Amino acid sequence: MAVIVDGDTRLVVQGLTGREGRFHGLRNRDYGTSVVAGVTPGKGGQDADGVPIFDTVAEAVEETGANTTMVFVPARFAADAIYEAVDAGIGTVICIAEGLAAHEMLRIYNYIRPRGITMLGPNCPGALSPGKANVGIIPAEIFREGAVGVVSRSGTLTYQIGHELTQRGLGNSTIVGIGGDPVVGSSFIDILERFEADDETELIVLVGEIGGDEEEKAAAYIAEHVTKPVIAYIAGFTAPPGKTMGHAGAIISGSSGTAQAKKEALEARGVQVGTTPTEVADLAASTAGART
Amino acid sequence: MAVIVDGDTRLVVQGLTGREGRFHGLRNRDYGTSVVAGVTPGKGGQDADGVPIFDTVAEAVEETGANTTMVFVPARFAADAIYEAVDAGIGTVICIAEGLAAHEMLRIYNYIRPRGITMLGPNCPGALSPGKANVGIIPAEIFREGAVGVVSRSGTLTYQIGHELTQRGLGNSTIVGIGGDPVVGSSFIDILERFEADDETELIVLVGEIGGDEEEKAAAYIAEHVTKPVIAYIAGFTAPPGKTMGHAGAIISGSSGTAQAKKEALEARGVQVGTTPTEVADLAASTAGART
Amino acid sequence: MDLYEYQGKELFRRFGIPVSEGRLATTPPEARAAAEEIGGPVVVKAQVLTGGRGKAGGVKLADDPGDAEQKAEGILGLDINGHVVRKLWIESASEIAKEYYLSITFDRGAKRVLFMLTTEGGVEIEEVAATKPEALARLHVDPLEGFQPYQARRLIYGAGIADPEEQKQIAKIVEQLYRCFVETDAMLCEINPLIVTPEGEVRALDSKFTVDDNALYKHPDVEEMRDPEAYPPEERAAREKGVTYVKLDGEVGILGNGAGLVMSTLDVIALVGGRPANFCDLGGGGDAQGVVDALEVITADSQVRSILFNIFAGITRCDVVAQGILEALSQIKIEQPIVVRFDGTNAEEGRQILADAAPPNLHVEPTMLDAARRAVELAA
Amino acid sequence: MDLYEYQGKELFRRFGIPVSEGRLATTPPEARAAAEEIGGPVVVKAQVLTGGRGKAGGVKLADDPGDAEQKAEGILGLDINGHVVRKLWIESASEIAKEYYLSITFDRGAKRVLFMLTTEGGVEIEEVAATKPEALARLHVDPLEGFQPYQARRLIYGAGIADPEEQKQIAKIVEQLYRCFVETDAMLCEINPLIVTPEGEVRALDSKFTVDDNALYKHPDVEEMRDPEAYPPEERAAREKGVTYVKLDGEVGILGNGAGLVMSTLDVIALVGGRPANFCDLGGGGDAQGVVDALEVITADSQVRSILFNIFAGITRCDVVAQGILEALSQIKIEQPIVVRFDGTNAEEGRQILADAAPPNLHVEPTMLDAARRAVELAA
Repeated sequence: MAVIVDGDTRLVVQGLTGREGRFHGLRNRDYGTSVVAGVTPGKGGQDADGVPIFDTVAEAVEETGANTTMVFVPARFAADAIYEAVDAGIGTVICIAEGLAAHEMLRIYNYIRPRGITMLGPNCPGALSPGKANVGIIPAEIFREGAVGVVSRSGTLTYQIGHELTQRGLGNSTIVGIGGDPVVGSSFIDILERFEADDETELIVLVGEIGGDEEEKAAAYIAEHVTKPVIAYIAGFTAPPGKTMGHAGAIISGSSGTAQAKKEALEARGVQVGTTPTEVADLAASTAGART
Repeated sequence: MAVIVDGDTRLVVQGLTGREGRFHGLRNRDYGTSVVAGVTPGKGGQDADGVPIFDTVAEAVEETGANTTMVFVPARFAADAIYEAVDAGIGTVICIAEGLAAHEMLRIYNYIRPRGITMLGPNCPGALSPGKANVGIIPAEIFREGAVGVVSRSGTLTYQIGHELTQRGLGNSTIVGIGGDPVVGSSFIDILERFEADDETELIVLVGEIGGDEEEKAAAYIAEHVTKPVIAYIAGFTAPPGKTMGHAGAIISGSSGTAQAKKEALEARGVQVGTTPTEVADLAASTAGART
Repeated sequence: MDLYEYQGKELFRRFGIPVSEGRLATTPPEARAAAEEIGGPVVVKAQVLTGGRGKAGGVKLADDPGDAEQKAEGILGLDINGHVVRKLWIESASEIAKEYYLSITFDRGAKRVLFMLTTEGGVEIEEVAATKPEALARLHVDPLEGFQPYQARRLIYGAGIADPEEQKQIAKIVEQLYRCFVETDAMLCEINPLIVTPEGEVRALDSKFTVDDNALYKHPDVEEMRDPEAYPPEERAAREKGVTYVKLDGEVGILGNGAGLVMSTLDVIALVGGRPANFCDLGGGGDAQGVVDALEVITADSQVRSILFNIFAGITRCDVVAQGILEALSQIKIEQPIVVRFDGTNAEEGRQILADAAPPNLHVEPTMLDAARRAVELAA
Repeated sequence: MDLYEYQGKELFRRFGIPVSEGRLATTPPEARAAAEEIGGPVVVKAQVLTGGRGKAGGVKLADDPGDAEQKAEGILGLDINGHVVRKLWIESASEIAKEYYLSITFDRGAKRVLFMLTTEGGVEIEEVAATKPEALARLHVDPLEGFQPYQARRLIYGAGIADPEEQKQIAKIVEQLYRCFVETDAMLCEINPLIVTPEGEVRALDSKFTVDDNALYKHPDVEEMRDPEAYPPEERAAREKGVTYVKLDGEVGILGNGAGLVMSTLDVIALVGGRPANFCDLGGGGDAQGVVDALEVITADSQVRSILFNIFAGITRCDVVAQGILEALSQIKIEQPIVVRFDGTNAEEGRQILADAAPPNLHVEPTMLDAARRAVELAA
């Protein structure tokens, strides 16, 4: 099965003719993802290394049966791009673009949620189901097929942990970056729910960071609904309070949202928390070993 | 069973302390409806003939378990009242108030629809399930229990037809007024779907009028999804084109939306159409007779 | 509420949609003065709340102020579909390279806002929809999403507009038209034609604009645009009294509660061989004064030979209507016979009130059909 | 971006939320002049982007202009939580009968807008939430619904505000605060205290206002309110170069791509016994110039003894980062040793570029942990 992206993914890339969009869109195709279309207004009729470009997502959907979009347009145009995709019938939106205005994203979230749309990002690295499909910027070459589902708020940190898993011989069902912006389309819980239901996933690694209370909520959800083992990592133990650490998400105000508080919440629900990416990979390896 | 309102209805009346709200709210209670609360900002703590008044719908829901609201406030305050009810967890909204700004109602429709809220009106007489509950302004004394479901865009015309049914010995499962404003919360199709699923309903009477294409859509839906016999009536054969006939809904522009076109659409799908309320009742009586 | 072309264009202008310079004129000398101020050739356009003014000779090109005065002379007073021309819009004449069509309407069926754009402008859109549907780009907008730039792109690419300069201007007009539509609570804003000049400038050459009556209280500036004289005098009188009244051509005056029931009553009158004189809805709350006002409006129509009250009360109460009838009879001289049919809330009380007062020439009937037959008989 | 009290109040004023009259002053004579213009007793308030100024002596009542000058003298230059007072807000003194609290924030968890209102104002809201939660009315608003009047009612009744005159004023303030919040793309608008004067007038006596950095491009008027001097000089320099940089207190300069990885690197440095000198994120697209800029910012901190590049490339490419490092070494004099760890997109190409150039004092390590250990060793 895998989650979010798989062999049934038919991808349209919004912004495929841009420098980054083209680089990563074509890399996704080279990996084996069905990249069926690109959309760039005014460039309809052209192609990007054989991938047809359309003026609108509606045309792309009609002509190619695209069901998933990767949004690679600048942040100021991303909200428009997302609405365009959703209104054209796209069911899965993966928004790589970062720095959308928070109010815009809040409206998008509340618009798409009751409509059953799946969204990752903004400010996410995408999703990779090794051997099936890669949508986004995750460097697929460092991952292999397997049974560990990874869900993360952070892009590069995910690669780090996935890389260490691979070094220990553990492969992945899907690696899901939910994104680091203050409002993102999917929460940890949304993805945990999918991993729990996914036949291929036997073990889940959750990569959190300071700020917000998503990790605390995930802890409560895991205790109630997740039967598969979960290993967690939290970044930001040394972050000073009140400072924004890059991600708009990663800010600690006062006492709530600290790495320590999140670690304790997870451990209280029986989730093992590693203190370094290396330790997380070790914990995952021993847990996986114990199960097989 | 019955539809929309029944023995499980726990009604809050928004505007119960107003003249009309009190008159009809208490009539509904006298009929046997569980009228559990009224809401009038600033009058919390008072009561209307024993029905407790609250400042907000949220309080009313919390204190009384209300699950249905009847909106009896002036049109300018109705949108606010509807949002208040829905956000307080009310699942069924019956808006008697008429003349809401169309754009406001369009936003409400699109807000409540994906949230699974049931709404009748604005500008509707409500719903009456004889012997169970009456919510709205339908004069219940002229109806009796039975197997005919009535759905109508018009209030008084519904009473007329229901009255004639009663005179022929036919009772009703539920009489549903969907409302005469340009945008209303439920369409004919929404109610037909419920009648089709309702054990008590054996025969359906659909009361339409000129303007829009709801009757045409209903005709197509009936052909596809409704197994129970449907008798229809359309008002407005003598209405001149281009004139608004009272209901904001009842306007004919050019050729579409005429009574004749609607009649033909229904008949083409095998629905019998009566030319007067009397004929509709006669058709219903003979159909009901043929079935029993 | 329908707006005149010049009023719609004034709203377009406020929202940044380009229109031509123009002046209002109600007399030929005013038309001349307007043409002088504007300079160059002008178009003299009849302002009427109906279509087909072009074919009816209501739009003329004038080369100079004198010509404008002459053309105005010819257009003022024209009867276009029953609307007498009392106002002219004198507008700088435009050179037209292309005629497009753009509109935004309230799609009741889809519960969405509907944009339509086509390069086949200048004709009735129904004709385009029927004969060249593929040329008509349509797009529904969810009002909770609001305007998003992609909507303009879908329309523009869908309509096959390829010129980048036109695309840019039209994209902006589409956005402003959305704002205009929402912020004025409009039910329809139509630009037909939306022209492209030989220089490539895009501009609204006409406007059709309908505003939601129920939202006018939010827009006093638009409410002020209402022209009472645009409506037949009976309807005007009715509106002033808050009565929903439409004049028809028959002899049986009809008064009921609820639009559906009144329409049905009209139909039944026709079926039993009569001709309704009007549509008149007392509405939901019908109080005694409402009944008096309505009777006043109905009896002002000299064609009326009998009056039918068809009341099936829900929120309305029959006793209140009965009192209204008695009050009207005491206040107004009503010569026509009145037929009354009461059912529903407080019907018996209502009938009792009438029976107690027993005014002459008033007939109570038990059913709608009986009442209709009686009213038709009495009108014969 | 955080706004000063006086800037937040200026925005409040624009949206019709009542505030007291005031003037900005940066010197004691300006404070005196401001007090003269305002008349009557004034409050001299330190303008700093941090809390606790009251306890720190940053807010003083002044009876007359002379007193205001004296009080200003005492407050200017104060260090409040590391923020030096350079600006004062001189405001007409208010009589206070009651102190309420009203705020609107962006609730990330609930994905809703959150209103909070309590009559227990004037203290930290966290304290009220902890000690008297029943006194704190909270209400979430769906942004697609937008403001509806009932929201104000639920807050007002929920907070137990019973006076009808207060209810009316606060209902209006709640509505305007929503508009202010949405239309300025704010993340937080807090009024604490929201006072009621002895005459019953409701007014915002303080403001805490945070605007979404990602939306500032829509609000040039708010963007202009940014006070570059409010930030430490290193962070200011970084911001000018578009580098995300936070100064910390250690010796190991850190530079990575992606906030999560950089935070994790900080943690690992601490775990292996070192102290991070900074947080510095190259971000997603990290080009060569970005690397040069970031190195310039990091090396400007004299505490830095070694530099760790921790790159796990996705959208970033290691070859580009390698070129940036070489370019920086050729442009800036960098004395500290540099440790580099590359993985991900074009990692081998990047390592090759560095191996080919082989600059002195540059160490490539295979893993994050190895690299962290090496950097800590080199800083010792």
